[in-house]
Amino acid sequence: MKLYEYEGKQLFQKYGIPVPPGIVASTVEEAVAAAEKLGTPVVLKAQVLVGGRGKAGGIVKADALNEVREKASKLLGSEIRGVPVHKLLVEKAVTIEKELYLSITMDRVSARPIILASAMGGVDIEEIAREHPEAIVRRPVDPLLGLKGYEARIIAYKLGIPKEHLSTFAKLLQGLYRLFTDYDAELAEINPLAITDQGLLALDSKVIVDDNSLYRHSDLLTGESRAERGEMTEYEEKAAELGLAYVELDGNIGIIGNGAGLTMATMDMVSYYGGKPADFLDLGGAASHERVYKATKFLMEHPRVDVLFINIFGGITRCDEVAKGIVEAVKEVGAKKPMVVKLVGTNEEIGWKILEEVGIKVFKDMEAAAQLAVKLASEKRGVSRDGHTG
Amino acid sequence: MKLYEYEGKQLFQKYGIPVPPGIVASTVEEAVAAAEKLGTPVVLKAQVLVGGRGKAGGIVKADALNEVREKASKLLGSEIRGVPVHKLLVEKAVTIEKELYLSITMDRVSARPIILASAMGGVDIEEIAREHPEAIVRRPVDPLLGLKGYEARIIAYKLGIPKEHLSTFAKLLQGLYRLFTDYDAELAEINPLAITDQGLLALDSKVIVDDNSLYRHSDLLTGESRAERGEMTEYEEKAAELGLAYVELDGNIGIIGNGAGLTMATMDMVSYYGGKPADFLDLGGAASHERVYKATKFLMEHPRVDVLFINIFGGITRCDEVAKGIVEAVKEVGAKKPMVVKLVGTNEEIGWKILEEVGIKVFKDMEAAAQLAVKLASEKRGVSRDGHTG
Amino acid sequence: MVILVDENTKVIVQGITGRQGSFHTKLMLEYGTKIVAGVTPGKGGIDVHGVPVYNTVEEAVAEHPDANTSIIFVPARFAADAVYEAVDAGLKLVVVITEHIPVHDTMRFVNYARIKGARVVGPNGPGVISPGKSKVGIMPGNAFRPGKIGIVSRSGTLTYEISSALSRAGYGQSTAVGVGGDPIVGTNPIEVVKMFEKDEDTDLIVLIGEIGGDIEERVAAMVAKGEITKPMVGYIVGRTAPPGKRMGHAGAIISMGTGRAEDKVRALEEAGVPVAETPSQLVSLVKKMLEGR
Amino acid sequence: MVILVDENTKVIVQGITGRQGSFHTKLMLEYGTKIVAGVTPGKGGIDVHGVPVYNTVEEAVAEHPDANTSIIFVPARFAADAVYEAVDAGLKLVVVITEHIPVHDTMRFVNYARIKGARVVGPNGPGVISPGKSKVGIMPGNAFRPGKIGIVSRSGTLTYEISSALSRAGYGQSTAVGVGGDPIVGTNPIEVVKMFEKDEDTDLIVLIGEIGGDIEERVAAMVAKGEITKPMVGYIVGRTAPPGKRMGHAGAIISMGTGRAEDKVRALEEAGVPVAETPSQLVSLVKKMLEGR
Repeated sequence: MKLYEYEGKQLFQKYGIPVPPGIVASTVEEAVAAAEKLGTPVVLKAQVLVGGRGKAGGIVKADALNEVREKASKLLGSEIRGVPVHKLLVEKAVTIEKELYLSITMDRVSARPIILASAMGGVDIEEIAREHPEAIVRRPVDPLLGLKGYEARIIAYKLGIPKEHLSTFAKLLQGLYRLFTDYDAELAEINPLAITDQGLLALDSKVIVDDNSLYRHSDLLTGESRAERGEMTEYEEKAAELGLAYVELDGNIGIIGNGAGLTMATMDMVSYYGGKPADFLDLGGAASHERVYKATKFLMEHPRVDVLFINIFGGITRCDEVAKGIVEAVKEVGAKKPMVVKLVGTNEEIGWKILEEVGIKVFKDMEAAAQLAVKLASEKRGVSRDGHTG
Repeated sequence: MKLYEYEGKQLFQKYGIPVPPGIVASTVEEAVAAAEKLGTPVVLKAQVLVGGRGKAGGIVKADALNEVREKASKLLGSEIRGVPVHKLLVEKAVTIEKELYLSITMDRVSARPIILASAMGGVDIEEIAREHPEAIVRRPVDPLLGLKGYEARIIAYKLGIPKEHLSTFAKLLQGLYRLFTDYDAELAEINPLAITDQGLLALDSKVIVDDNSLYRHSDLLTGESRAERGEMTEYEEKAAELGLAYVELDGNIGIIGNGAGLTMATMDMVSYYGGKPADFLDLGGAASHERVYKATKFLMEHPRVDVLFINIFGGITRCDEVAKGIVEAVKEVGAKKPMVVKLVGTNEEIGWKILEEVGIKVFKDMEAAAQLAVKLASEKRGVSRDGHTG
Repeated sequence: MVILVDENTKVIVQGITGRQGSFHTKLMLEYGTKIVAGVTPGKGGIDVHGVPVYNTVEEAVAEHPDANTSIIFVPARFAADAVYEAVDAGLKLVVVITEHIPVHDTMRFVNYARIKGARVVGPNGPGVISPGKSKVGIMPGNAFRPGKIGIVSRSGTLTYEISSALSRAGYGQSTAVGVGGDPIVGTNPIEVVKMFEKDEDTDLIVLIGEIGGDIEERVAAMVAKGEITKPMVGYIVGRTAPPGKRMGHAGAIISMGTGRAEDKVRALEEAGVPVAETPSQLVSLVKKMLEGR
Repeated sequence: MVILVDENTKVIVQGITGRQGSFHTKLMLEYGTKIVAGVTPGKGGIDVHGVPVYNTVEEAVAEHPDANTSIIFVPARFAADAVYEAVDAGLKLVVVITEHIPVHDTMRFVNYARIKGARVVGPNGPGVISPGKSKVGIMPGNAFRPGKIGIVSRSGTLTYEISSALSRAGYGQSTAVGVGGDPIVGTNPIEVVKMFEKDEDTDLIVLIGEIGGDIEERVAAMVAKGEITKPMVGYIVGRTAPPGKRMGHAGAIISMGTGRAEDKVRALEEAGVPVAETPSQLVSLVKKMLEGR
């Protein structure tokens, strides 16, 4: 789960990481009141969970209250990269002397948390990594021991933090590390971490919490849905409620696979043969017929899906269960959309029989099946276009 | 710092360790009100930091409110083993099916926390250890990892905890372990941990917090002094304020040494030659003349001290500094009490000269010095007795 | 020789009385895996498919001192504790099937196991199979057959699909390792590839990768440096996955500028490792490399 | 051979710019100890008594790769961090002088050092001296002289008193180790006694114990079992200490039925280790044991 900037900054404060004085506002009046309380100039920051918010006009400075009113009116209700702005963070403006980059994430190779830091902040870490890889300090941390004070100091020395900010920096980094572990973060990022006229300040926050750990972080659950937060599409949220691992894409071939790897392979193959996947939908292991039924129905009812391509390798999953689920869905929804099924493995012959009885053609080879799905989809688009023009 | 039972139980609740419903009362009226709120029968428990409170009459059951009034009146203001009772813990009485023992302390050999548990609770662990050593389960814990759930379960199985209490016990023990580490405890003990009609309950608490860690546990500091809590004598508290490591004893030979080992050796030697030490007072390392002055003056003014025996090995501590401090004290207080000084080591000759100038005899051999101190003390007692009888 | 598991592997199943644990115990026994004991707290004394169940791993190991491996089916919230229990009991290989384990838990138990000299495989993976010798996992045994191909994969089903295609084409497997779909796993493909390089029963390595992280790039770098000399064929899925989205596996995500399939494919190809675009291509590439030798 | 420190000991002083650190650096240098660097965060670049100072141990070790030992004088709140820094930088002996370190901190860093193969001596102790070779501690050098007596002690000053009495009587010391007065120490007397048993430069062991814990009883048990064969003389202080009271040292306390001096004396005597009642008796016992051989 991604946290909004203001949520991340609330955690920052809890862990002793200094942030500029700020107030969250949901209306123009609240924004003006906040600015009045903080004192102008202020910065208005759209609270949306998309990258490149600054470049898209989501962060603006306002020098006086009437400017706050005017700019807050513009921002609230507008869209930043397609995401509606419901909240602003109104922050007291500070004078920036220098911008640093600081984050903690997970290093897959060492299986440890890793601190990434750079004296070149304010831009994406990807950009620093690409253009000045030598400017990034990387230090893995022993997750059993945590970040020791001396390690934080070593990073401060490597970044060339001025003496007067050294101990603040070390404490701040230790706070960030504790936040990272206490909140099961996948990423805890401060960019920029700025040296300002008010001392060291975290000017932005980016915190992503491991979804698998949310059961132990009930304080983060605001009641707002993932769709409302802009983290999922409406269909993704619906699929999540059905317990399906689903990612919406912009093509028209609905994809169902069992296993994430096989499902991605299916998407890739459709694309390889010139088609466009409408989604990633992984049934997971040992899928029951109910699960297959739900998934099939879900995609058959999805407006963007023109053709369904179901690709199953029956290992622990039984092909007869899969076939039963497909048939249940088809019977309920009707076979409005063409369907291509590849089904091999455990109990494959029973499965084939079940499907053939309702007239669904079954493949044993996923490549042949992919080719057919692509062909059907392009025909369907043709028909559909004809329909519109006719 | 030792915590009162009710303080320990407050921590228990914070860590999910179930305790009987209870209310602290400082007056008889409060005790009656508490009993009314809890519902009788209740148990009244004197909040004093001494062992054997139960046997000394500090824990009584009251079946009705008039009995609460009567017994609370008796307890409040009385003394339990010499310690005045200022507070009672009024607890709802429970029916005990079985009493267990559970504690976490530090194991000096493995340098790890160690869990001690026994199915024979309700008596001192010393007694169990002496009479049924085989009935104690001991399990050291890796302090870097903490107590894992499976370890708590293993202990539960070894104690023969009934199935219905297994998971409560494991959670309770993990809570106790977290309390032990979070609060830097030297000891966290539940005795008895009882299986009752209300489930598993911690019926008593004994928590000792490492004094060296108190700077990070400001929530434990109540403003009550250590003397008021009955943890120190008045003189011990005074010495602590002066920064002296001092323990009051019941003899009449005042002892000052530098280094805990040497000071204990001095006490032992005095006793070996038939004398009785009035205290343990360790100047610590590299003692300055101010420190020596303070310590000397403190003991010269102590009513129970008849003779002063100062035993110094000057290593890093300089003998001239020690001599200077002694002379300052003697000059201020006057040489009312005989003084025996053993002083060897760095700058010893300067030290001897300083002391001899004011007429203080100096020894190089601690045994000869100890013998003299004992002799002087017995004479003094003689004089003092004469004085009384004369 | 094969890697990780073989005929000397003696398994304890943690969470043996659960639905999954019990079902796969049966399948592993049928495959011929030597399962010596099961563990479920509070269920000690019963047996599951003839396997005796204990309350604790400590007890199971005391009764079955030849046990050397654990496979874990316990729910995510209790899985970390189960790993500690296995490692502390002295088991040297711990295969974690459980998915949805918080990744910070995984980081800690993986590092703990390392200190104690134990190896974790998984979590969120199908386990390990050395066909004909031992299966410590949930893969369908009939998709594999003994041979000389070492497979390391971040995916489950895709691996079965590919190994069964390889098997049909006459290319059996020495060992197939599903490292698991989480971002942090106990044994990553780099380590598995190194094991295959040393394994005399492995002639060719199949690396099945996916988006997320840069482990495949690092394998490519090892090949480029000559640290891996055995022939290798790659297959990377997720070419069509959008950045910032998790594709089923928690670890399958393009983020912070790393993890793109195209970068992995390029790195491997530049190191001389041919990369297939489809499973059937992969089989052809294996054929070509082995016959070309 | 001696134990723990000798002429190859190359020391880094952590907290070198503090009052104590600076003072004892001077005394150690005067004694002949090889001090290669000092560390105080933020003070890198200066020197103390000719010893170069660095901001971090990592840096100091990079510049002085022969460093193998650290002595720590930093305040209690920062001492644990200093130990981690020394251990992580690869130093294999860490002598902690600092007192008042929270004992949970000590438990953690002692266990961490063990995992990393480093040894901690202390905290709250005088350190280690191998007379004539190296002094890594705060003991007065002139109380010691080279010889064949190994001293292990929980006390500082009492050790100086006894070693100077032994020295005067002609009995020099191989090594004297002050293990520290805290309940938990990095190296306990059991371990030191074992080292002396193996050390060819040590002929006789003097064990100076005090109330608290049961380490002395465990040493006695080792002697009784024949695991320690060298002659040993004991001295236990605190016979007159009341139970439940800390006698200066955090570790010197009789509690929960253990730690009484009388139990320690009895255990040693039953194991055949004579126990002195005064320092002069101790010297006589040493004399008797060595001449009796």
